Amino acid sequence: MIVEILMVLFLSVGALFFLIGTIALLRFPDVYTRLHGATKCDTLGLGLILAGLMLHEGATLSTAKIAFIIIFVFLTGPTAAHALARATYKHGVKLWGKSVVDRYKDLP
Amino acid sequence: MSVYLVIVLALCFTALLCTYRLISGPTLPDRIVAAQAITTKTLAILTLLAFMYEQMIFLDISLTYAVLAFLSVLAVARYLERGKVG
Amino acid sequence: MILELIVANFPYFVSVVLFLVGLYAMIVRRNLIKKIMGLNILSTSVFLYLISVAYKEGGAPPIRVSEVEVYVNPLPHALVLTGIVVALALTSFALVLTIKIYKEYGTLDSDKLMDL
Amino acid sequence: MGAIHPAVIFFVGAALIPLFKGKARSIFVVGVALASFIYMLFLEPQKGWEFSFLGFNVVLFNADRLSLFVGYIFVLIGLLIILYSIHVKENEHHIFSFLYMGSSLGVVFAGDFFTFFIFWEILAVTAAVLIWLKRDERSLGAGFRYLIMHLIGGGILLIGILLHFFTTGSMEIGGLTGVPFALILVGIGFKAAFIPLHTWLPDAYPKASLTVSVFLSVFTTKAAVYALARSFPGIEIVAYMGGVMALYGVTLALLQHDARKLLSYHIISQVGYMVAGVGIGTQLGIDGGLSHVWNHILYKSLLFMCIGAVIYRTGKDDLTELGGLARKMPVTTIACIIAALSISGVPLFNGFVSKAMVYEAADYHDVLYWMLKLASVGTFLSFCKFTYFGFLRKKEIEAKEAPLTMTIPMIIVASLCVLGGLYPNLLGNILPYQSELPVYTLGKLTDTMLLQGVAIAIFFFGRQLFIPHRREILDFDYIYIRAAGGFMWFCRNPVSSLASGMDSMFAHLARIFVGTARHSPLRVLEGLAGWMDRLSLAAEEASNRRVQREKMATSEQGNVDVKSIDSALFLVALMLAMFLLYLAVKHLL
Amino acid sequence: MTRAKHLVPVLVLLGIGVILTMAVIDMPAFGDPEAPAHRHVAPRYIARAYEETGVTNMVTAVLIDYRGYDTLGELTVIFAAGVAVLSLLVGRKTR
Amino acid sequence: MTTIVIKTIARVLVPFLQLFGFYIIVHGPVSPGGGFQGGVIVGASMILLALSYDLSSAEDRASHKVRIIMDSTGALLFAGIGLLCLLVGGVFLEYGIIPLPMAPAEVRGLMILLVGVAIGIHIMALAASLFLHLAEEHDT
Amino acid sequence: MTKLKNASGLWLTFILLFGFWLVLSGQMDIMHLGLGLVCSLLVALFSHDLLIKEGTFRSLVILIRFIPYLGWLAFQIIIANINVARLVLDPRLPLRPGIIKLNSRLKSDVAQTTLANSITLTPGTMTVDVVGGDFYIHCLAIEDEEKILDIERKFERQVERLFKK
Amino acid sequence: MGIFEFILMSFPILLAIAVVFVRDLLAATVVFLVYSLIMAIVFTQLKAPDVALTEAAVGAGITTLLFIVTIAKTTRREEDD
Amino acid sequence: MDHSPILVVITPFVGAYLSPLLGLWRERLCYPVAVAAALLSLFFSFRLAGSVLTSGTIRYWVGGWEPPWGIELVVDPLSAFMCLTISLVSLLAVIYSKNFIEKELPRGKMTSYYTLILLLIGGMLGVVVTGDLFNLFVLTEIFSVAAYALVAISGKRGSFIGSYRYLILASIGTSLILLGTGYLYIITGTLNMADLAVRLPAFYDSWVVFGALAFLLIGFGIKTALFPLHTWLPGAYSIAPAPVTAIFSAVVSKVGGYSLIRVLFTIFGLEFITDLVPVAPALTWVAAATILVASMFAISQTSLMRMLAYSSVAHIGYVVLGVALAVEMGMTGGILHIFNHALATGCLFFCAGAVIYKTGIRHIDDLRGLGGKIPLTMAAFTLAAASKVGIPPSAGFVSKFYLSLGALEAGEWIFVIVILLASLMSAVFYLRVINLIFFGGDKHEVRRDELPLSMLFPIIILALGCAVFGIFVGIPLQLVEPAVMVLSEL
Repeated sequence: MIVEILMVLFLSVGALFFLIGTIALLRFPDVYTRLHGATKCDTLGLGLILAGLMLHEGATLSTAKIAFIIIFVFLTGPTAAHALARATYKHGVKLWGKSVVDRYKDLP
Repeated sequence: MSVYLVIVLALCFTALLCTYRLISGPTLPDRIVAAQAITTKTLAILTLLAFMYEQMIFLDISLTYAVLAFLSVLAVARYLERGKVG
Repeated sequence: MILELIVANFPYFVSVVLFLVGLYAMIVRRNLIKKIMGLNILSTSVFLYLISVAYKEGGAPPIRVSEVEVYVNPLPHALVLTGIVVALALTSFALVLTIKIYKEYGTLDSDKLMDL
Repeated sequence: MGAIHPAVIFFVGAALIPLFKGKARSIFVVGVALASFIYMLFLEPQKGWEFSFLGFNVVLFNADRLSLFVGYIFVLIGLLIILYSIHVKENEHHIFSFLYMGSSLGVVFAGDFFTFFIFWEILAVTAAVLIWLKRDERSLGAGFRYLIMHLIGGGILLIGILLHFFTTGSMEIGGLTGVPFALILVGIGFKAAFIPLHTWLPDAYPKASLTVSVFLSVFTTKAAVYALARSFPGIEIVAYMGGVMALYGVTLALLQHDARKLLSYHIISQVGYMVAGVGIGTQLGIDGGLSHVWNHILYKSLLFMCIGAVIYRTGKDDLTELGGLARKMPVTTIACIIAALSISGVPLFNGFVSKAMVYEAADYHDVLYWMLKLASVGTFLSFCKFTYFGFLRKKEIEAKEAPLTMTIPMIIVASLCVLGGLYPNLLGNILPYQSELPVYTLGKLTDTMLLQGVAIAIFFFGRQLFIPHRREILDFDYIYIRAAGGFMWFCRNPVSSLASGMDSMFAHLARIFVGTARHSPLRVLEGLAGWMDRLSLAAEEASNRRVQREKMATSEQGNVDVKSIDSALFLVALMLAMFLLYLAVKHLL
Repeated sequence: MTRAKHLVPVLVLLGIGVILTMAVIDMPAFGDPEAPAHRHVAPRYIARAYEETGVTNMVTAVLIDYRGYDTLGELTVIFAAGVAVLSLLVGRKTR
Repeated sequence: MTTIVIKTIARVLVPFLQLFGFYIIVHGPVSPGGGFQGGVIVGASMILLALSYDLSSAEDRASHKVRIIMDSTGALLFAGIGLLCLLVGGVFLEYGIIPLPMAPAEVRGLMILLVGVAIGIHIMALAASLFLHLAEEHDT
Repeated sequence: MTKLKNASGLWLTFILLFGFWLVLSGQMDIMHLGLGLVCSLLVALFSHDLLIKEGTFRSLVILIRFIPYLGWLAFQIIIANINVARLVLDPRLPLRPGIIKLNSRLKSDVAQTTLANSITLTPGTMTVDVVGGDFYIHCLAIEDEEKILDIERKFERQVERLFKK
Repeated sequence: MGIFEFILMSFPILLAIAVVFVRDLLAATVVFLVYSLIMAIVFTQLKAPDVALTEAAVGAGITTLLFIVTIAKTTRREEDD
Repeated sequence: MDHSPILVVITPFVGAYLSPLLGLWRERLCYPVAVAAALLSLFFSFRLAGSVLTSGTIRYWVGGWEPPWGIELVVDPLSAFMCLTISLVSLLAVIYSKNFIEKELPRGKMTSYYTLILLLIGGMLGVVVTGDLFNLFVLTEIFSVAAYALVAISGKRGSFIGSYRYLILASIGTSLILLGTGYLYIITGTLNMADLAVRLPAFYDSWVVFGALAFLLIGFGIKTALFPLHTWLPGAYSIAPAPVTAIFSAVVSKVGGYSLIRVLFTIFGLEFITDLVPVAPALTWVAAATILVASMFAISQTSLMRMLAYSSVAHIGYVVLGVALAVEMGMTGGILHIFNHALATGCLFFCAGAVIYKTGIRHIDDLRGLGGKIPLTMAAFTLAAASKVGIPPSAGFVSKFYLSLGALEAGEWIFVIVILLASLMSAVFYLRVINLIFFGGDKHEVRRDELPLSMLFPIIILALGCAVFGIFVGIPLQLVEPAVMVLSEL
């Protein structure tokens, strides 16, 4: 029973993080900030949801599979964000006007 | 109505919200970010579906997603950076 | 009444709409790559249709598990798999052609290609 | 299987010709013709070579008296003309003349409409090829028109035959009624040079090479006359058509200055006699018509041989330029005079005999009779003109006698003409209906002499009238050439523009699609999607586009004629919609 | 005038859509287990695929065994596409 | 140029991706997937390599020649199994007839697996080929 | 197929992959296990040089050290995410984004990657580029550049611990 | 047909229309990628895991990549004006 | 058990799979392999024809599964007839390719060329022998992909756009076919054609059937290049290498026509398409329009290849017209015309290719005087052209004769006029060419010498075929007549 409640909790929090990520995606002013919101909140949300499911499933192979999904996502998600951010910058999309500092600009 | 369904619906809703960003842009990276976000949500939905339908085999699909969605982001990034993929 | 029917057969209608959208893209959009995308949408609509045909209320995926009795129809799935591969083949080749056309004419606009 | 079809000899011969060279070929060619001639002499009336095809009998070989009668003259004259044309170096000429003769024999011996039609078409094609063998622009055009006319005729004939087959269920020749009757009549009429359909004849014959025109003068029209005799004996309208042809041909012949064109019109005129004879349809009429075929073939080929010899030696065939040949080419001249006398129906020459038969047959048809008589006068007149201006009048011209291979056949034919006039019964024996030949009666003789006297008088008193002038005579050609040109123009221009026009129309429609899309609710979405693209793309694409434009400017403006893909796709959708609609309507009704 | 002209082409697609809608309405209902598609050929695959082919995934059974020829065809299609791409691209590769 | 991060992640990912592809191929008979999907995934691993490093590193691992050989081999293997059935007296693709010491159904299962592998070999080479050839630089 | 560079790397790869296979497959009959062995071996042969670049034993050690690190990281992520959530939901949207530079002592590929991804995973910071040892990090809310750098250095220390000899 | 299926199935329509109307080809490709993903979910939801797997592997993997490569080699702008 | 039905398809495929391997090793080896594969499938076609004639329709269950469950190959006389036509023309085209391809294609494309051509052949043969609707789709797709690639393979200016247009249109077509197949599947639950024919009558008034019919018809109509859907054809056919074009116009579009026949007659049945829903009459009008319009377009062309391409569009019209008349004579004519036209048009395209090979000429006006230079080729050209025009006693005449009879039998006499008019028009444009070739003077500095034997041989064979089968009509009719029987009984 406690596992169930925990699972529901995990799922709900995960969904909540998804929602936050989405809001971030919609609200934030430029690509870089949106990347923050979208990729990482979502990654966490996914992690939480999958963790909840793992809890529910218990120690079976499916759990391990889900663990692998999480690992993959945690490997690829940030990398994708990183690649995208870099490419966007190199592509010439400027930072948001109200950005405070840009040390990357100095790089030849 | 199971918990899964509620969560899935919530995720659907968020995915729909993401679609706005996907379609309206404004820049290409924005869209890709949105796509990335939708992919993640899709992944969650798929995994939830696997539990909802009690078909653990669906997890394979999620796994495929988890790996393959990465590719196109890389490709687009490469294109944005270098003007070509190869 | 119609609405009810539409609701009951929603996937079919989705496939019809997608079909029209795909066709529309192919006819109206002058960019050759867009046409290929339209073609892909068109074929996906067909796949969706076939998969909907296969669906059975309360059916399980067609992978045999001991206690389940009702499975959805596996045949259309097999057809769609083949169809997807075929669509991939067509798409890849069409894209190569597009590259070649672009190299030859410097444009992908079907109208401009007509004027050349 | 029965006896070998005589056409086969020619076909096989044609196939073997390329194997021979030089002298050997000449010998071979003549040998084949001779063989066929001899073979034909021993041919018995029979039926053979029957095949079952498509539910009817195909009778390739049907020899009865009628067909044998025509067959004899065909092989005979074939032999002589081949001898005459032996000097031609080109293999093609011999091959196609063999095919031509073979197919004419095929027509003659055809036992059913199907076979008849097939050989009929081969006849047209080979004739056209023969015309083309001259290899100059004029003959190309003429042959082309010739072939088109004949193919149209063949097509009409085919429809007729098919309808006939469909209504009666048999392919046998004869027994025609109704629509098929009319169609077949018109179809044959094309070859028989019925009046508004005759233009190919004077168009093509003068433009062919000299030997070819001799060939052509013999087979095509006569085959048609034979066909008329076989399928339409005794149709009044045909008889009158014959009269009209006789008159019309002779009238236009009189006006010509080109020797071969004159002769060509005379073919029409003479064929008119035959058609009249056949159209009258009595046994005498048919016999008259067919014996006129015989005689006409002899003298008309002789005439063409003569003028061919003249062309061979002088290179000229225009009456304005000829003359004074009597001394230079005596044999030719004499042969020509004999032929002219024959064709004019002077007694003691063979033309007189058959004409007399036709007159006799036409006696009961007053108008026709007088038409033919009148034509006869015209004939005489025009041949006075022909011989006088062509050969007899004084004029200095470089020439010498024709070579032996030409003169010998000429002499033979000329003597045959005389022979036919002197001993009409020689021919009478093989006539299909074996009519009596009441030829040399006093009434007829005086009648003829009188008319011819009148004609001579007219000629010598009004000689100035007949001096040949270079001028184009307007015939039906004009209309046809215009029509053909118009059709070609139509295919080249409006159809092409239709093609591109259709294309641009659909492209336009497709663009309208886009237009509609812009005014529809979808636009909101589009706007949503598109309004920022420009920002991000502008800088990058600006340079890209410039490069592109330069590329396009340098690339040659090739004639790739790319058709719009959009329009094609739109057509697909349109067809789909139309078809669905069609089904829907059919279902709902 | 222009508006009417705009209408015509749109009608084409809409016409297709309407008639297809009719067709869809005529179809057996979505998810109906009694539809002919579920009652004629497929039951055998579902019921006997395992005994006959020793494979639990019926789709694979259908794909590779029952309709293996199709799959060979499919393979050939993609093979053809591969060769086609090669034929266009390999010939002029810069070395 | 890609960063060290991308390269490292790709490096780590590639073997797992390949194995996952093989898993999909081999488990075609018992779970979703099969030769085609697995092949695509294995091919995708090469694409990943090409995207994160460069084309030539992928080309080094799976050269044009190797890909063509795999391509043909896969197809030939499938057709060969079909023809083998024909040789041993069955009809084309009648796997059950192949004389192995097993029940016909099991033979069929084995052959289905084998055919799946054949398809997989074919597709993995092809998927990589399609991408690599398309992405290559060409002269016009 | 590349040459066999380090055989032990091959075996480690093989074992890892086979473990992965076991998890994926779940079929424990002979055939599937055998196939798994074959496939793992194939893949290991084909691409062991990709997975394991350093010494085999070291790799194993690092692998084991990763587990506690992951736990710590997860905790960090959650904390950071909550921070970001506050930021997102704040109606005023108090963003002060910017790219800062972190000079790191980490040298090896894997270490740098781990750090970069860890930074990226913690919301509010995202590695934009790694040049040599310099990490360029995009931050959402830079109140004080040094403060953020301090946090990142904490990460760096953790990662350094992972990869120490 | 639950509400979930409804939403899920309307999704592709929206995305397909977006694919048609987005002017930037690369963006259209990205939308198309998402379209494929959603399609895969729809397939899953219709109990066709094989097809979903294929659609995921092909639509999200290969096809999109090929599109991107092509666009990289040609032009990103849909020349429409 | 006779395995010819599957072997006839598999042999070219195996050849195709082998070719790249051999190509890696020795590029020259591809040619003999291709010839061998084509020869083998011709051999199997003959065996098929033989056994169909002796023992009736052959049914082959692939994989040993009985029909509604497995895929069934059905070889009836029509299939055998098509098989023979296809493999004959293809074999000749492959033989012809040797010298032509060496000269015309850039190096390194030979392997691909032979592979693709084998796939094309195998795909077509597969379409012809299959008895399963979905299998039909797959195999159609195989040969289509090969065909698109072969259009583009020369890399000449315009080849890519031609191929692209072909691809886009044809793949809409195939999508429609697949959709139509799905429509049929949902109401009947089967994909087997014979089974469909049995189960379909219960749904004759359903909209689903209409939709399926429309989709299949338009889909195959595009493949067949019926009039408004033909726009892809000239661009594609005129640009491809000549042997490929020969295969294309000789058989590829006929295979589309064959599929149309199968769908209309075998699946929907004679009664449905003529009485219940009069599709066939509608199709006759479409075909008549195809004939006329394409002939007119052909007249207006200046490029020889394009002219021939349009002319082959017209002739596809004849085939469809004949079959859609749905009377015995007409169907005989239509099906016979498949063969006769394949011979003639194959020969014509070979000759056009020979001209290109020899002189590089593509324009009609430049052809002047070639008759003296390559007389045998040009004589063959003439013979084939005569067959296409329908001058008796060529093969083309016989089929047109049958068609006319069929039109009369169906009481549609307007079509007789259409046929004759179109023949006349084709006479116009072929005669123009022949005229120029033989009698148009001499313009070229080429030496008089014939083609290499590998090119001359197919040309001569086909030209002789045009002549021989005009006279010995009975030979093809042996298969055509039972084919018509089978079709009209169903």
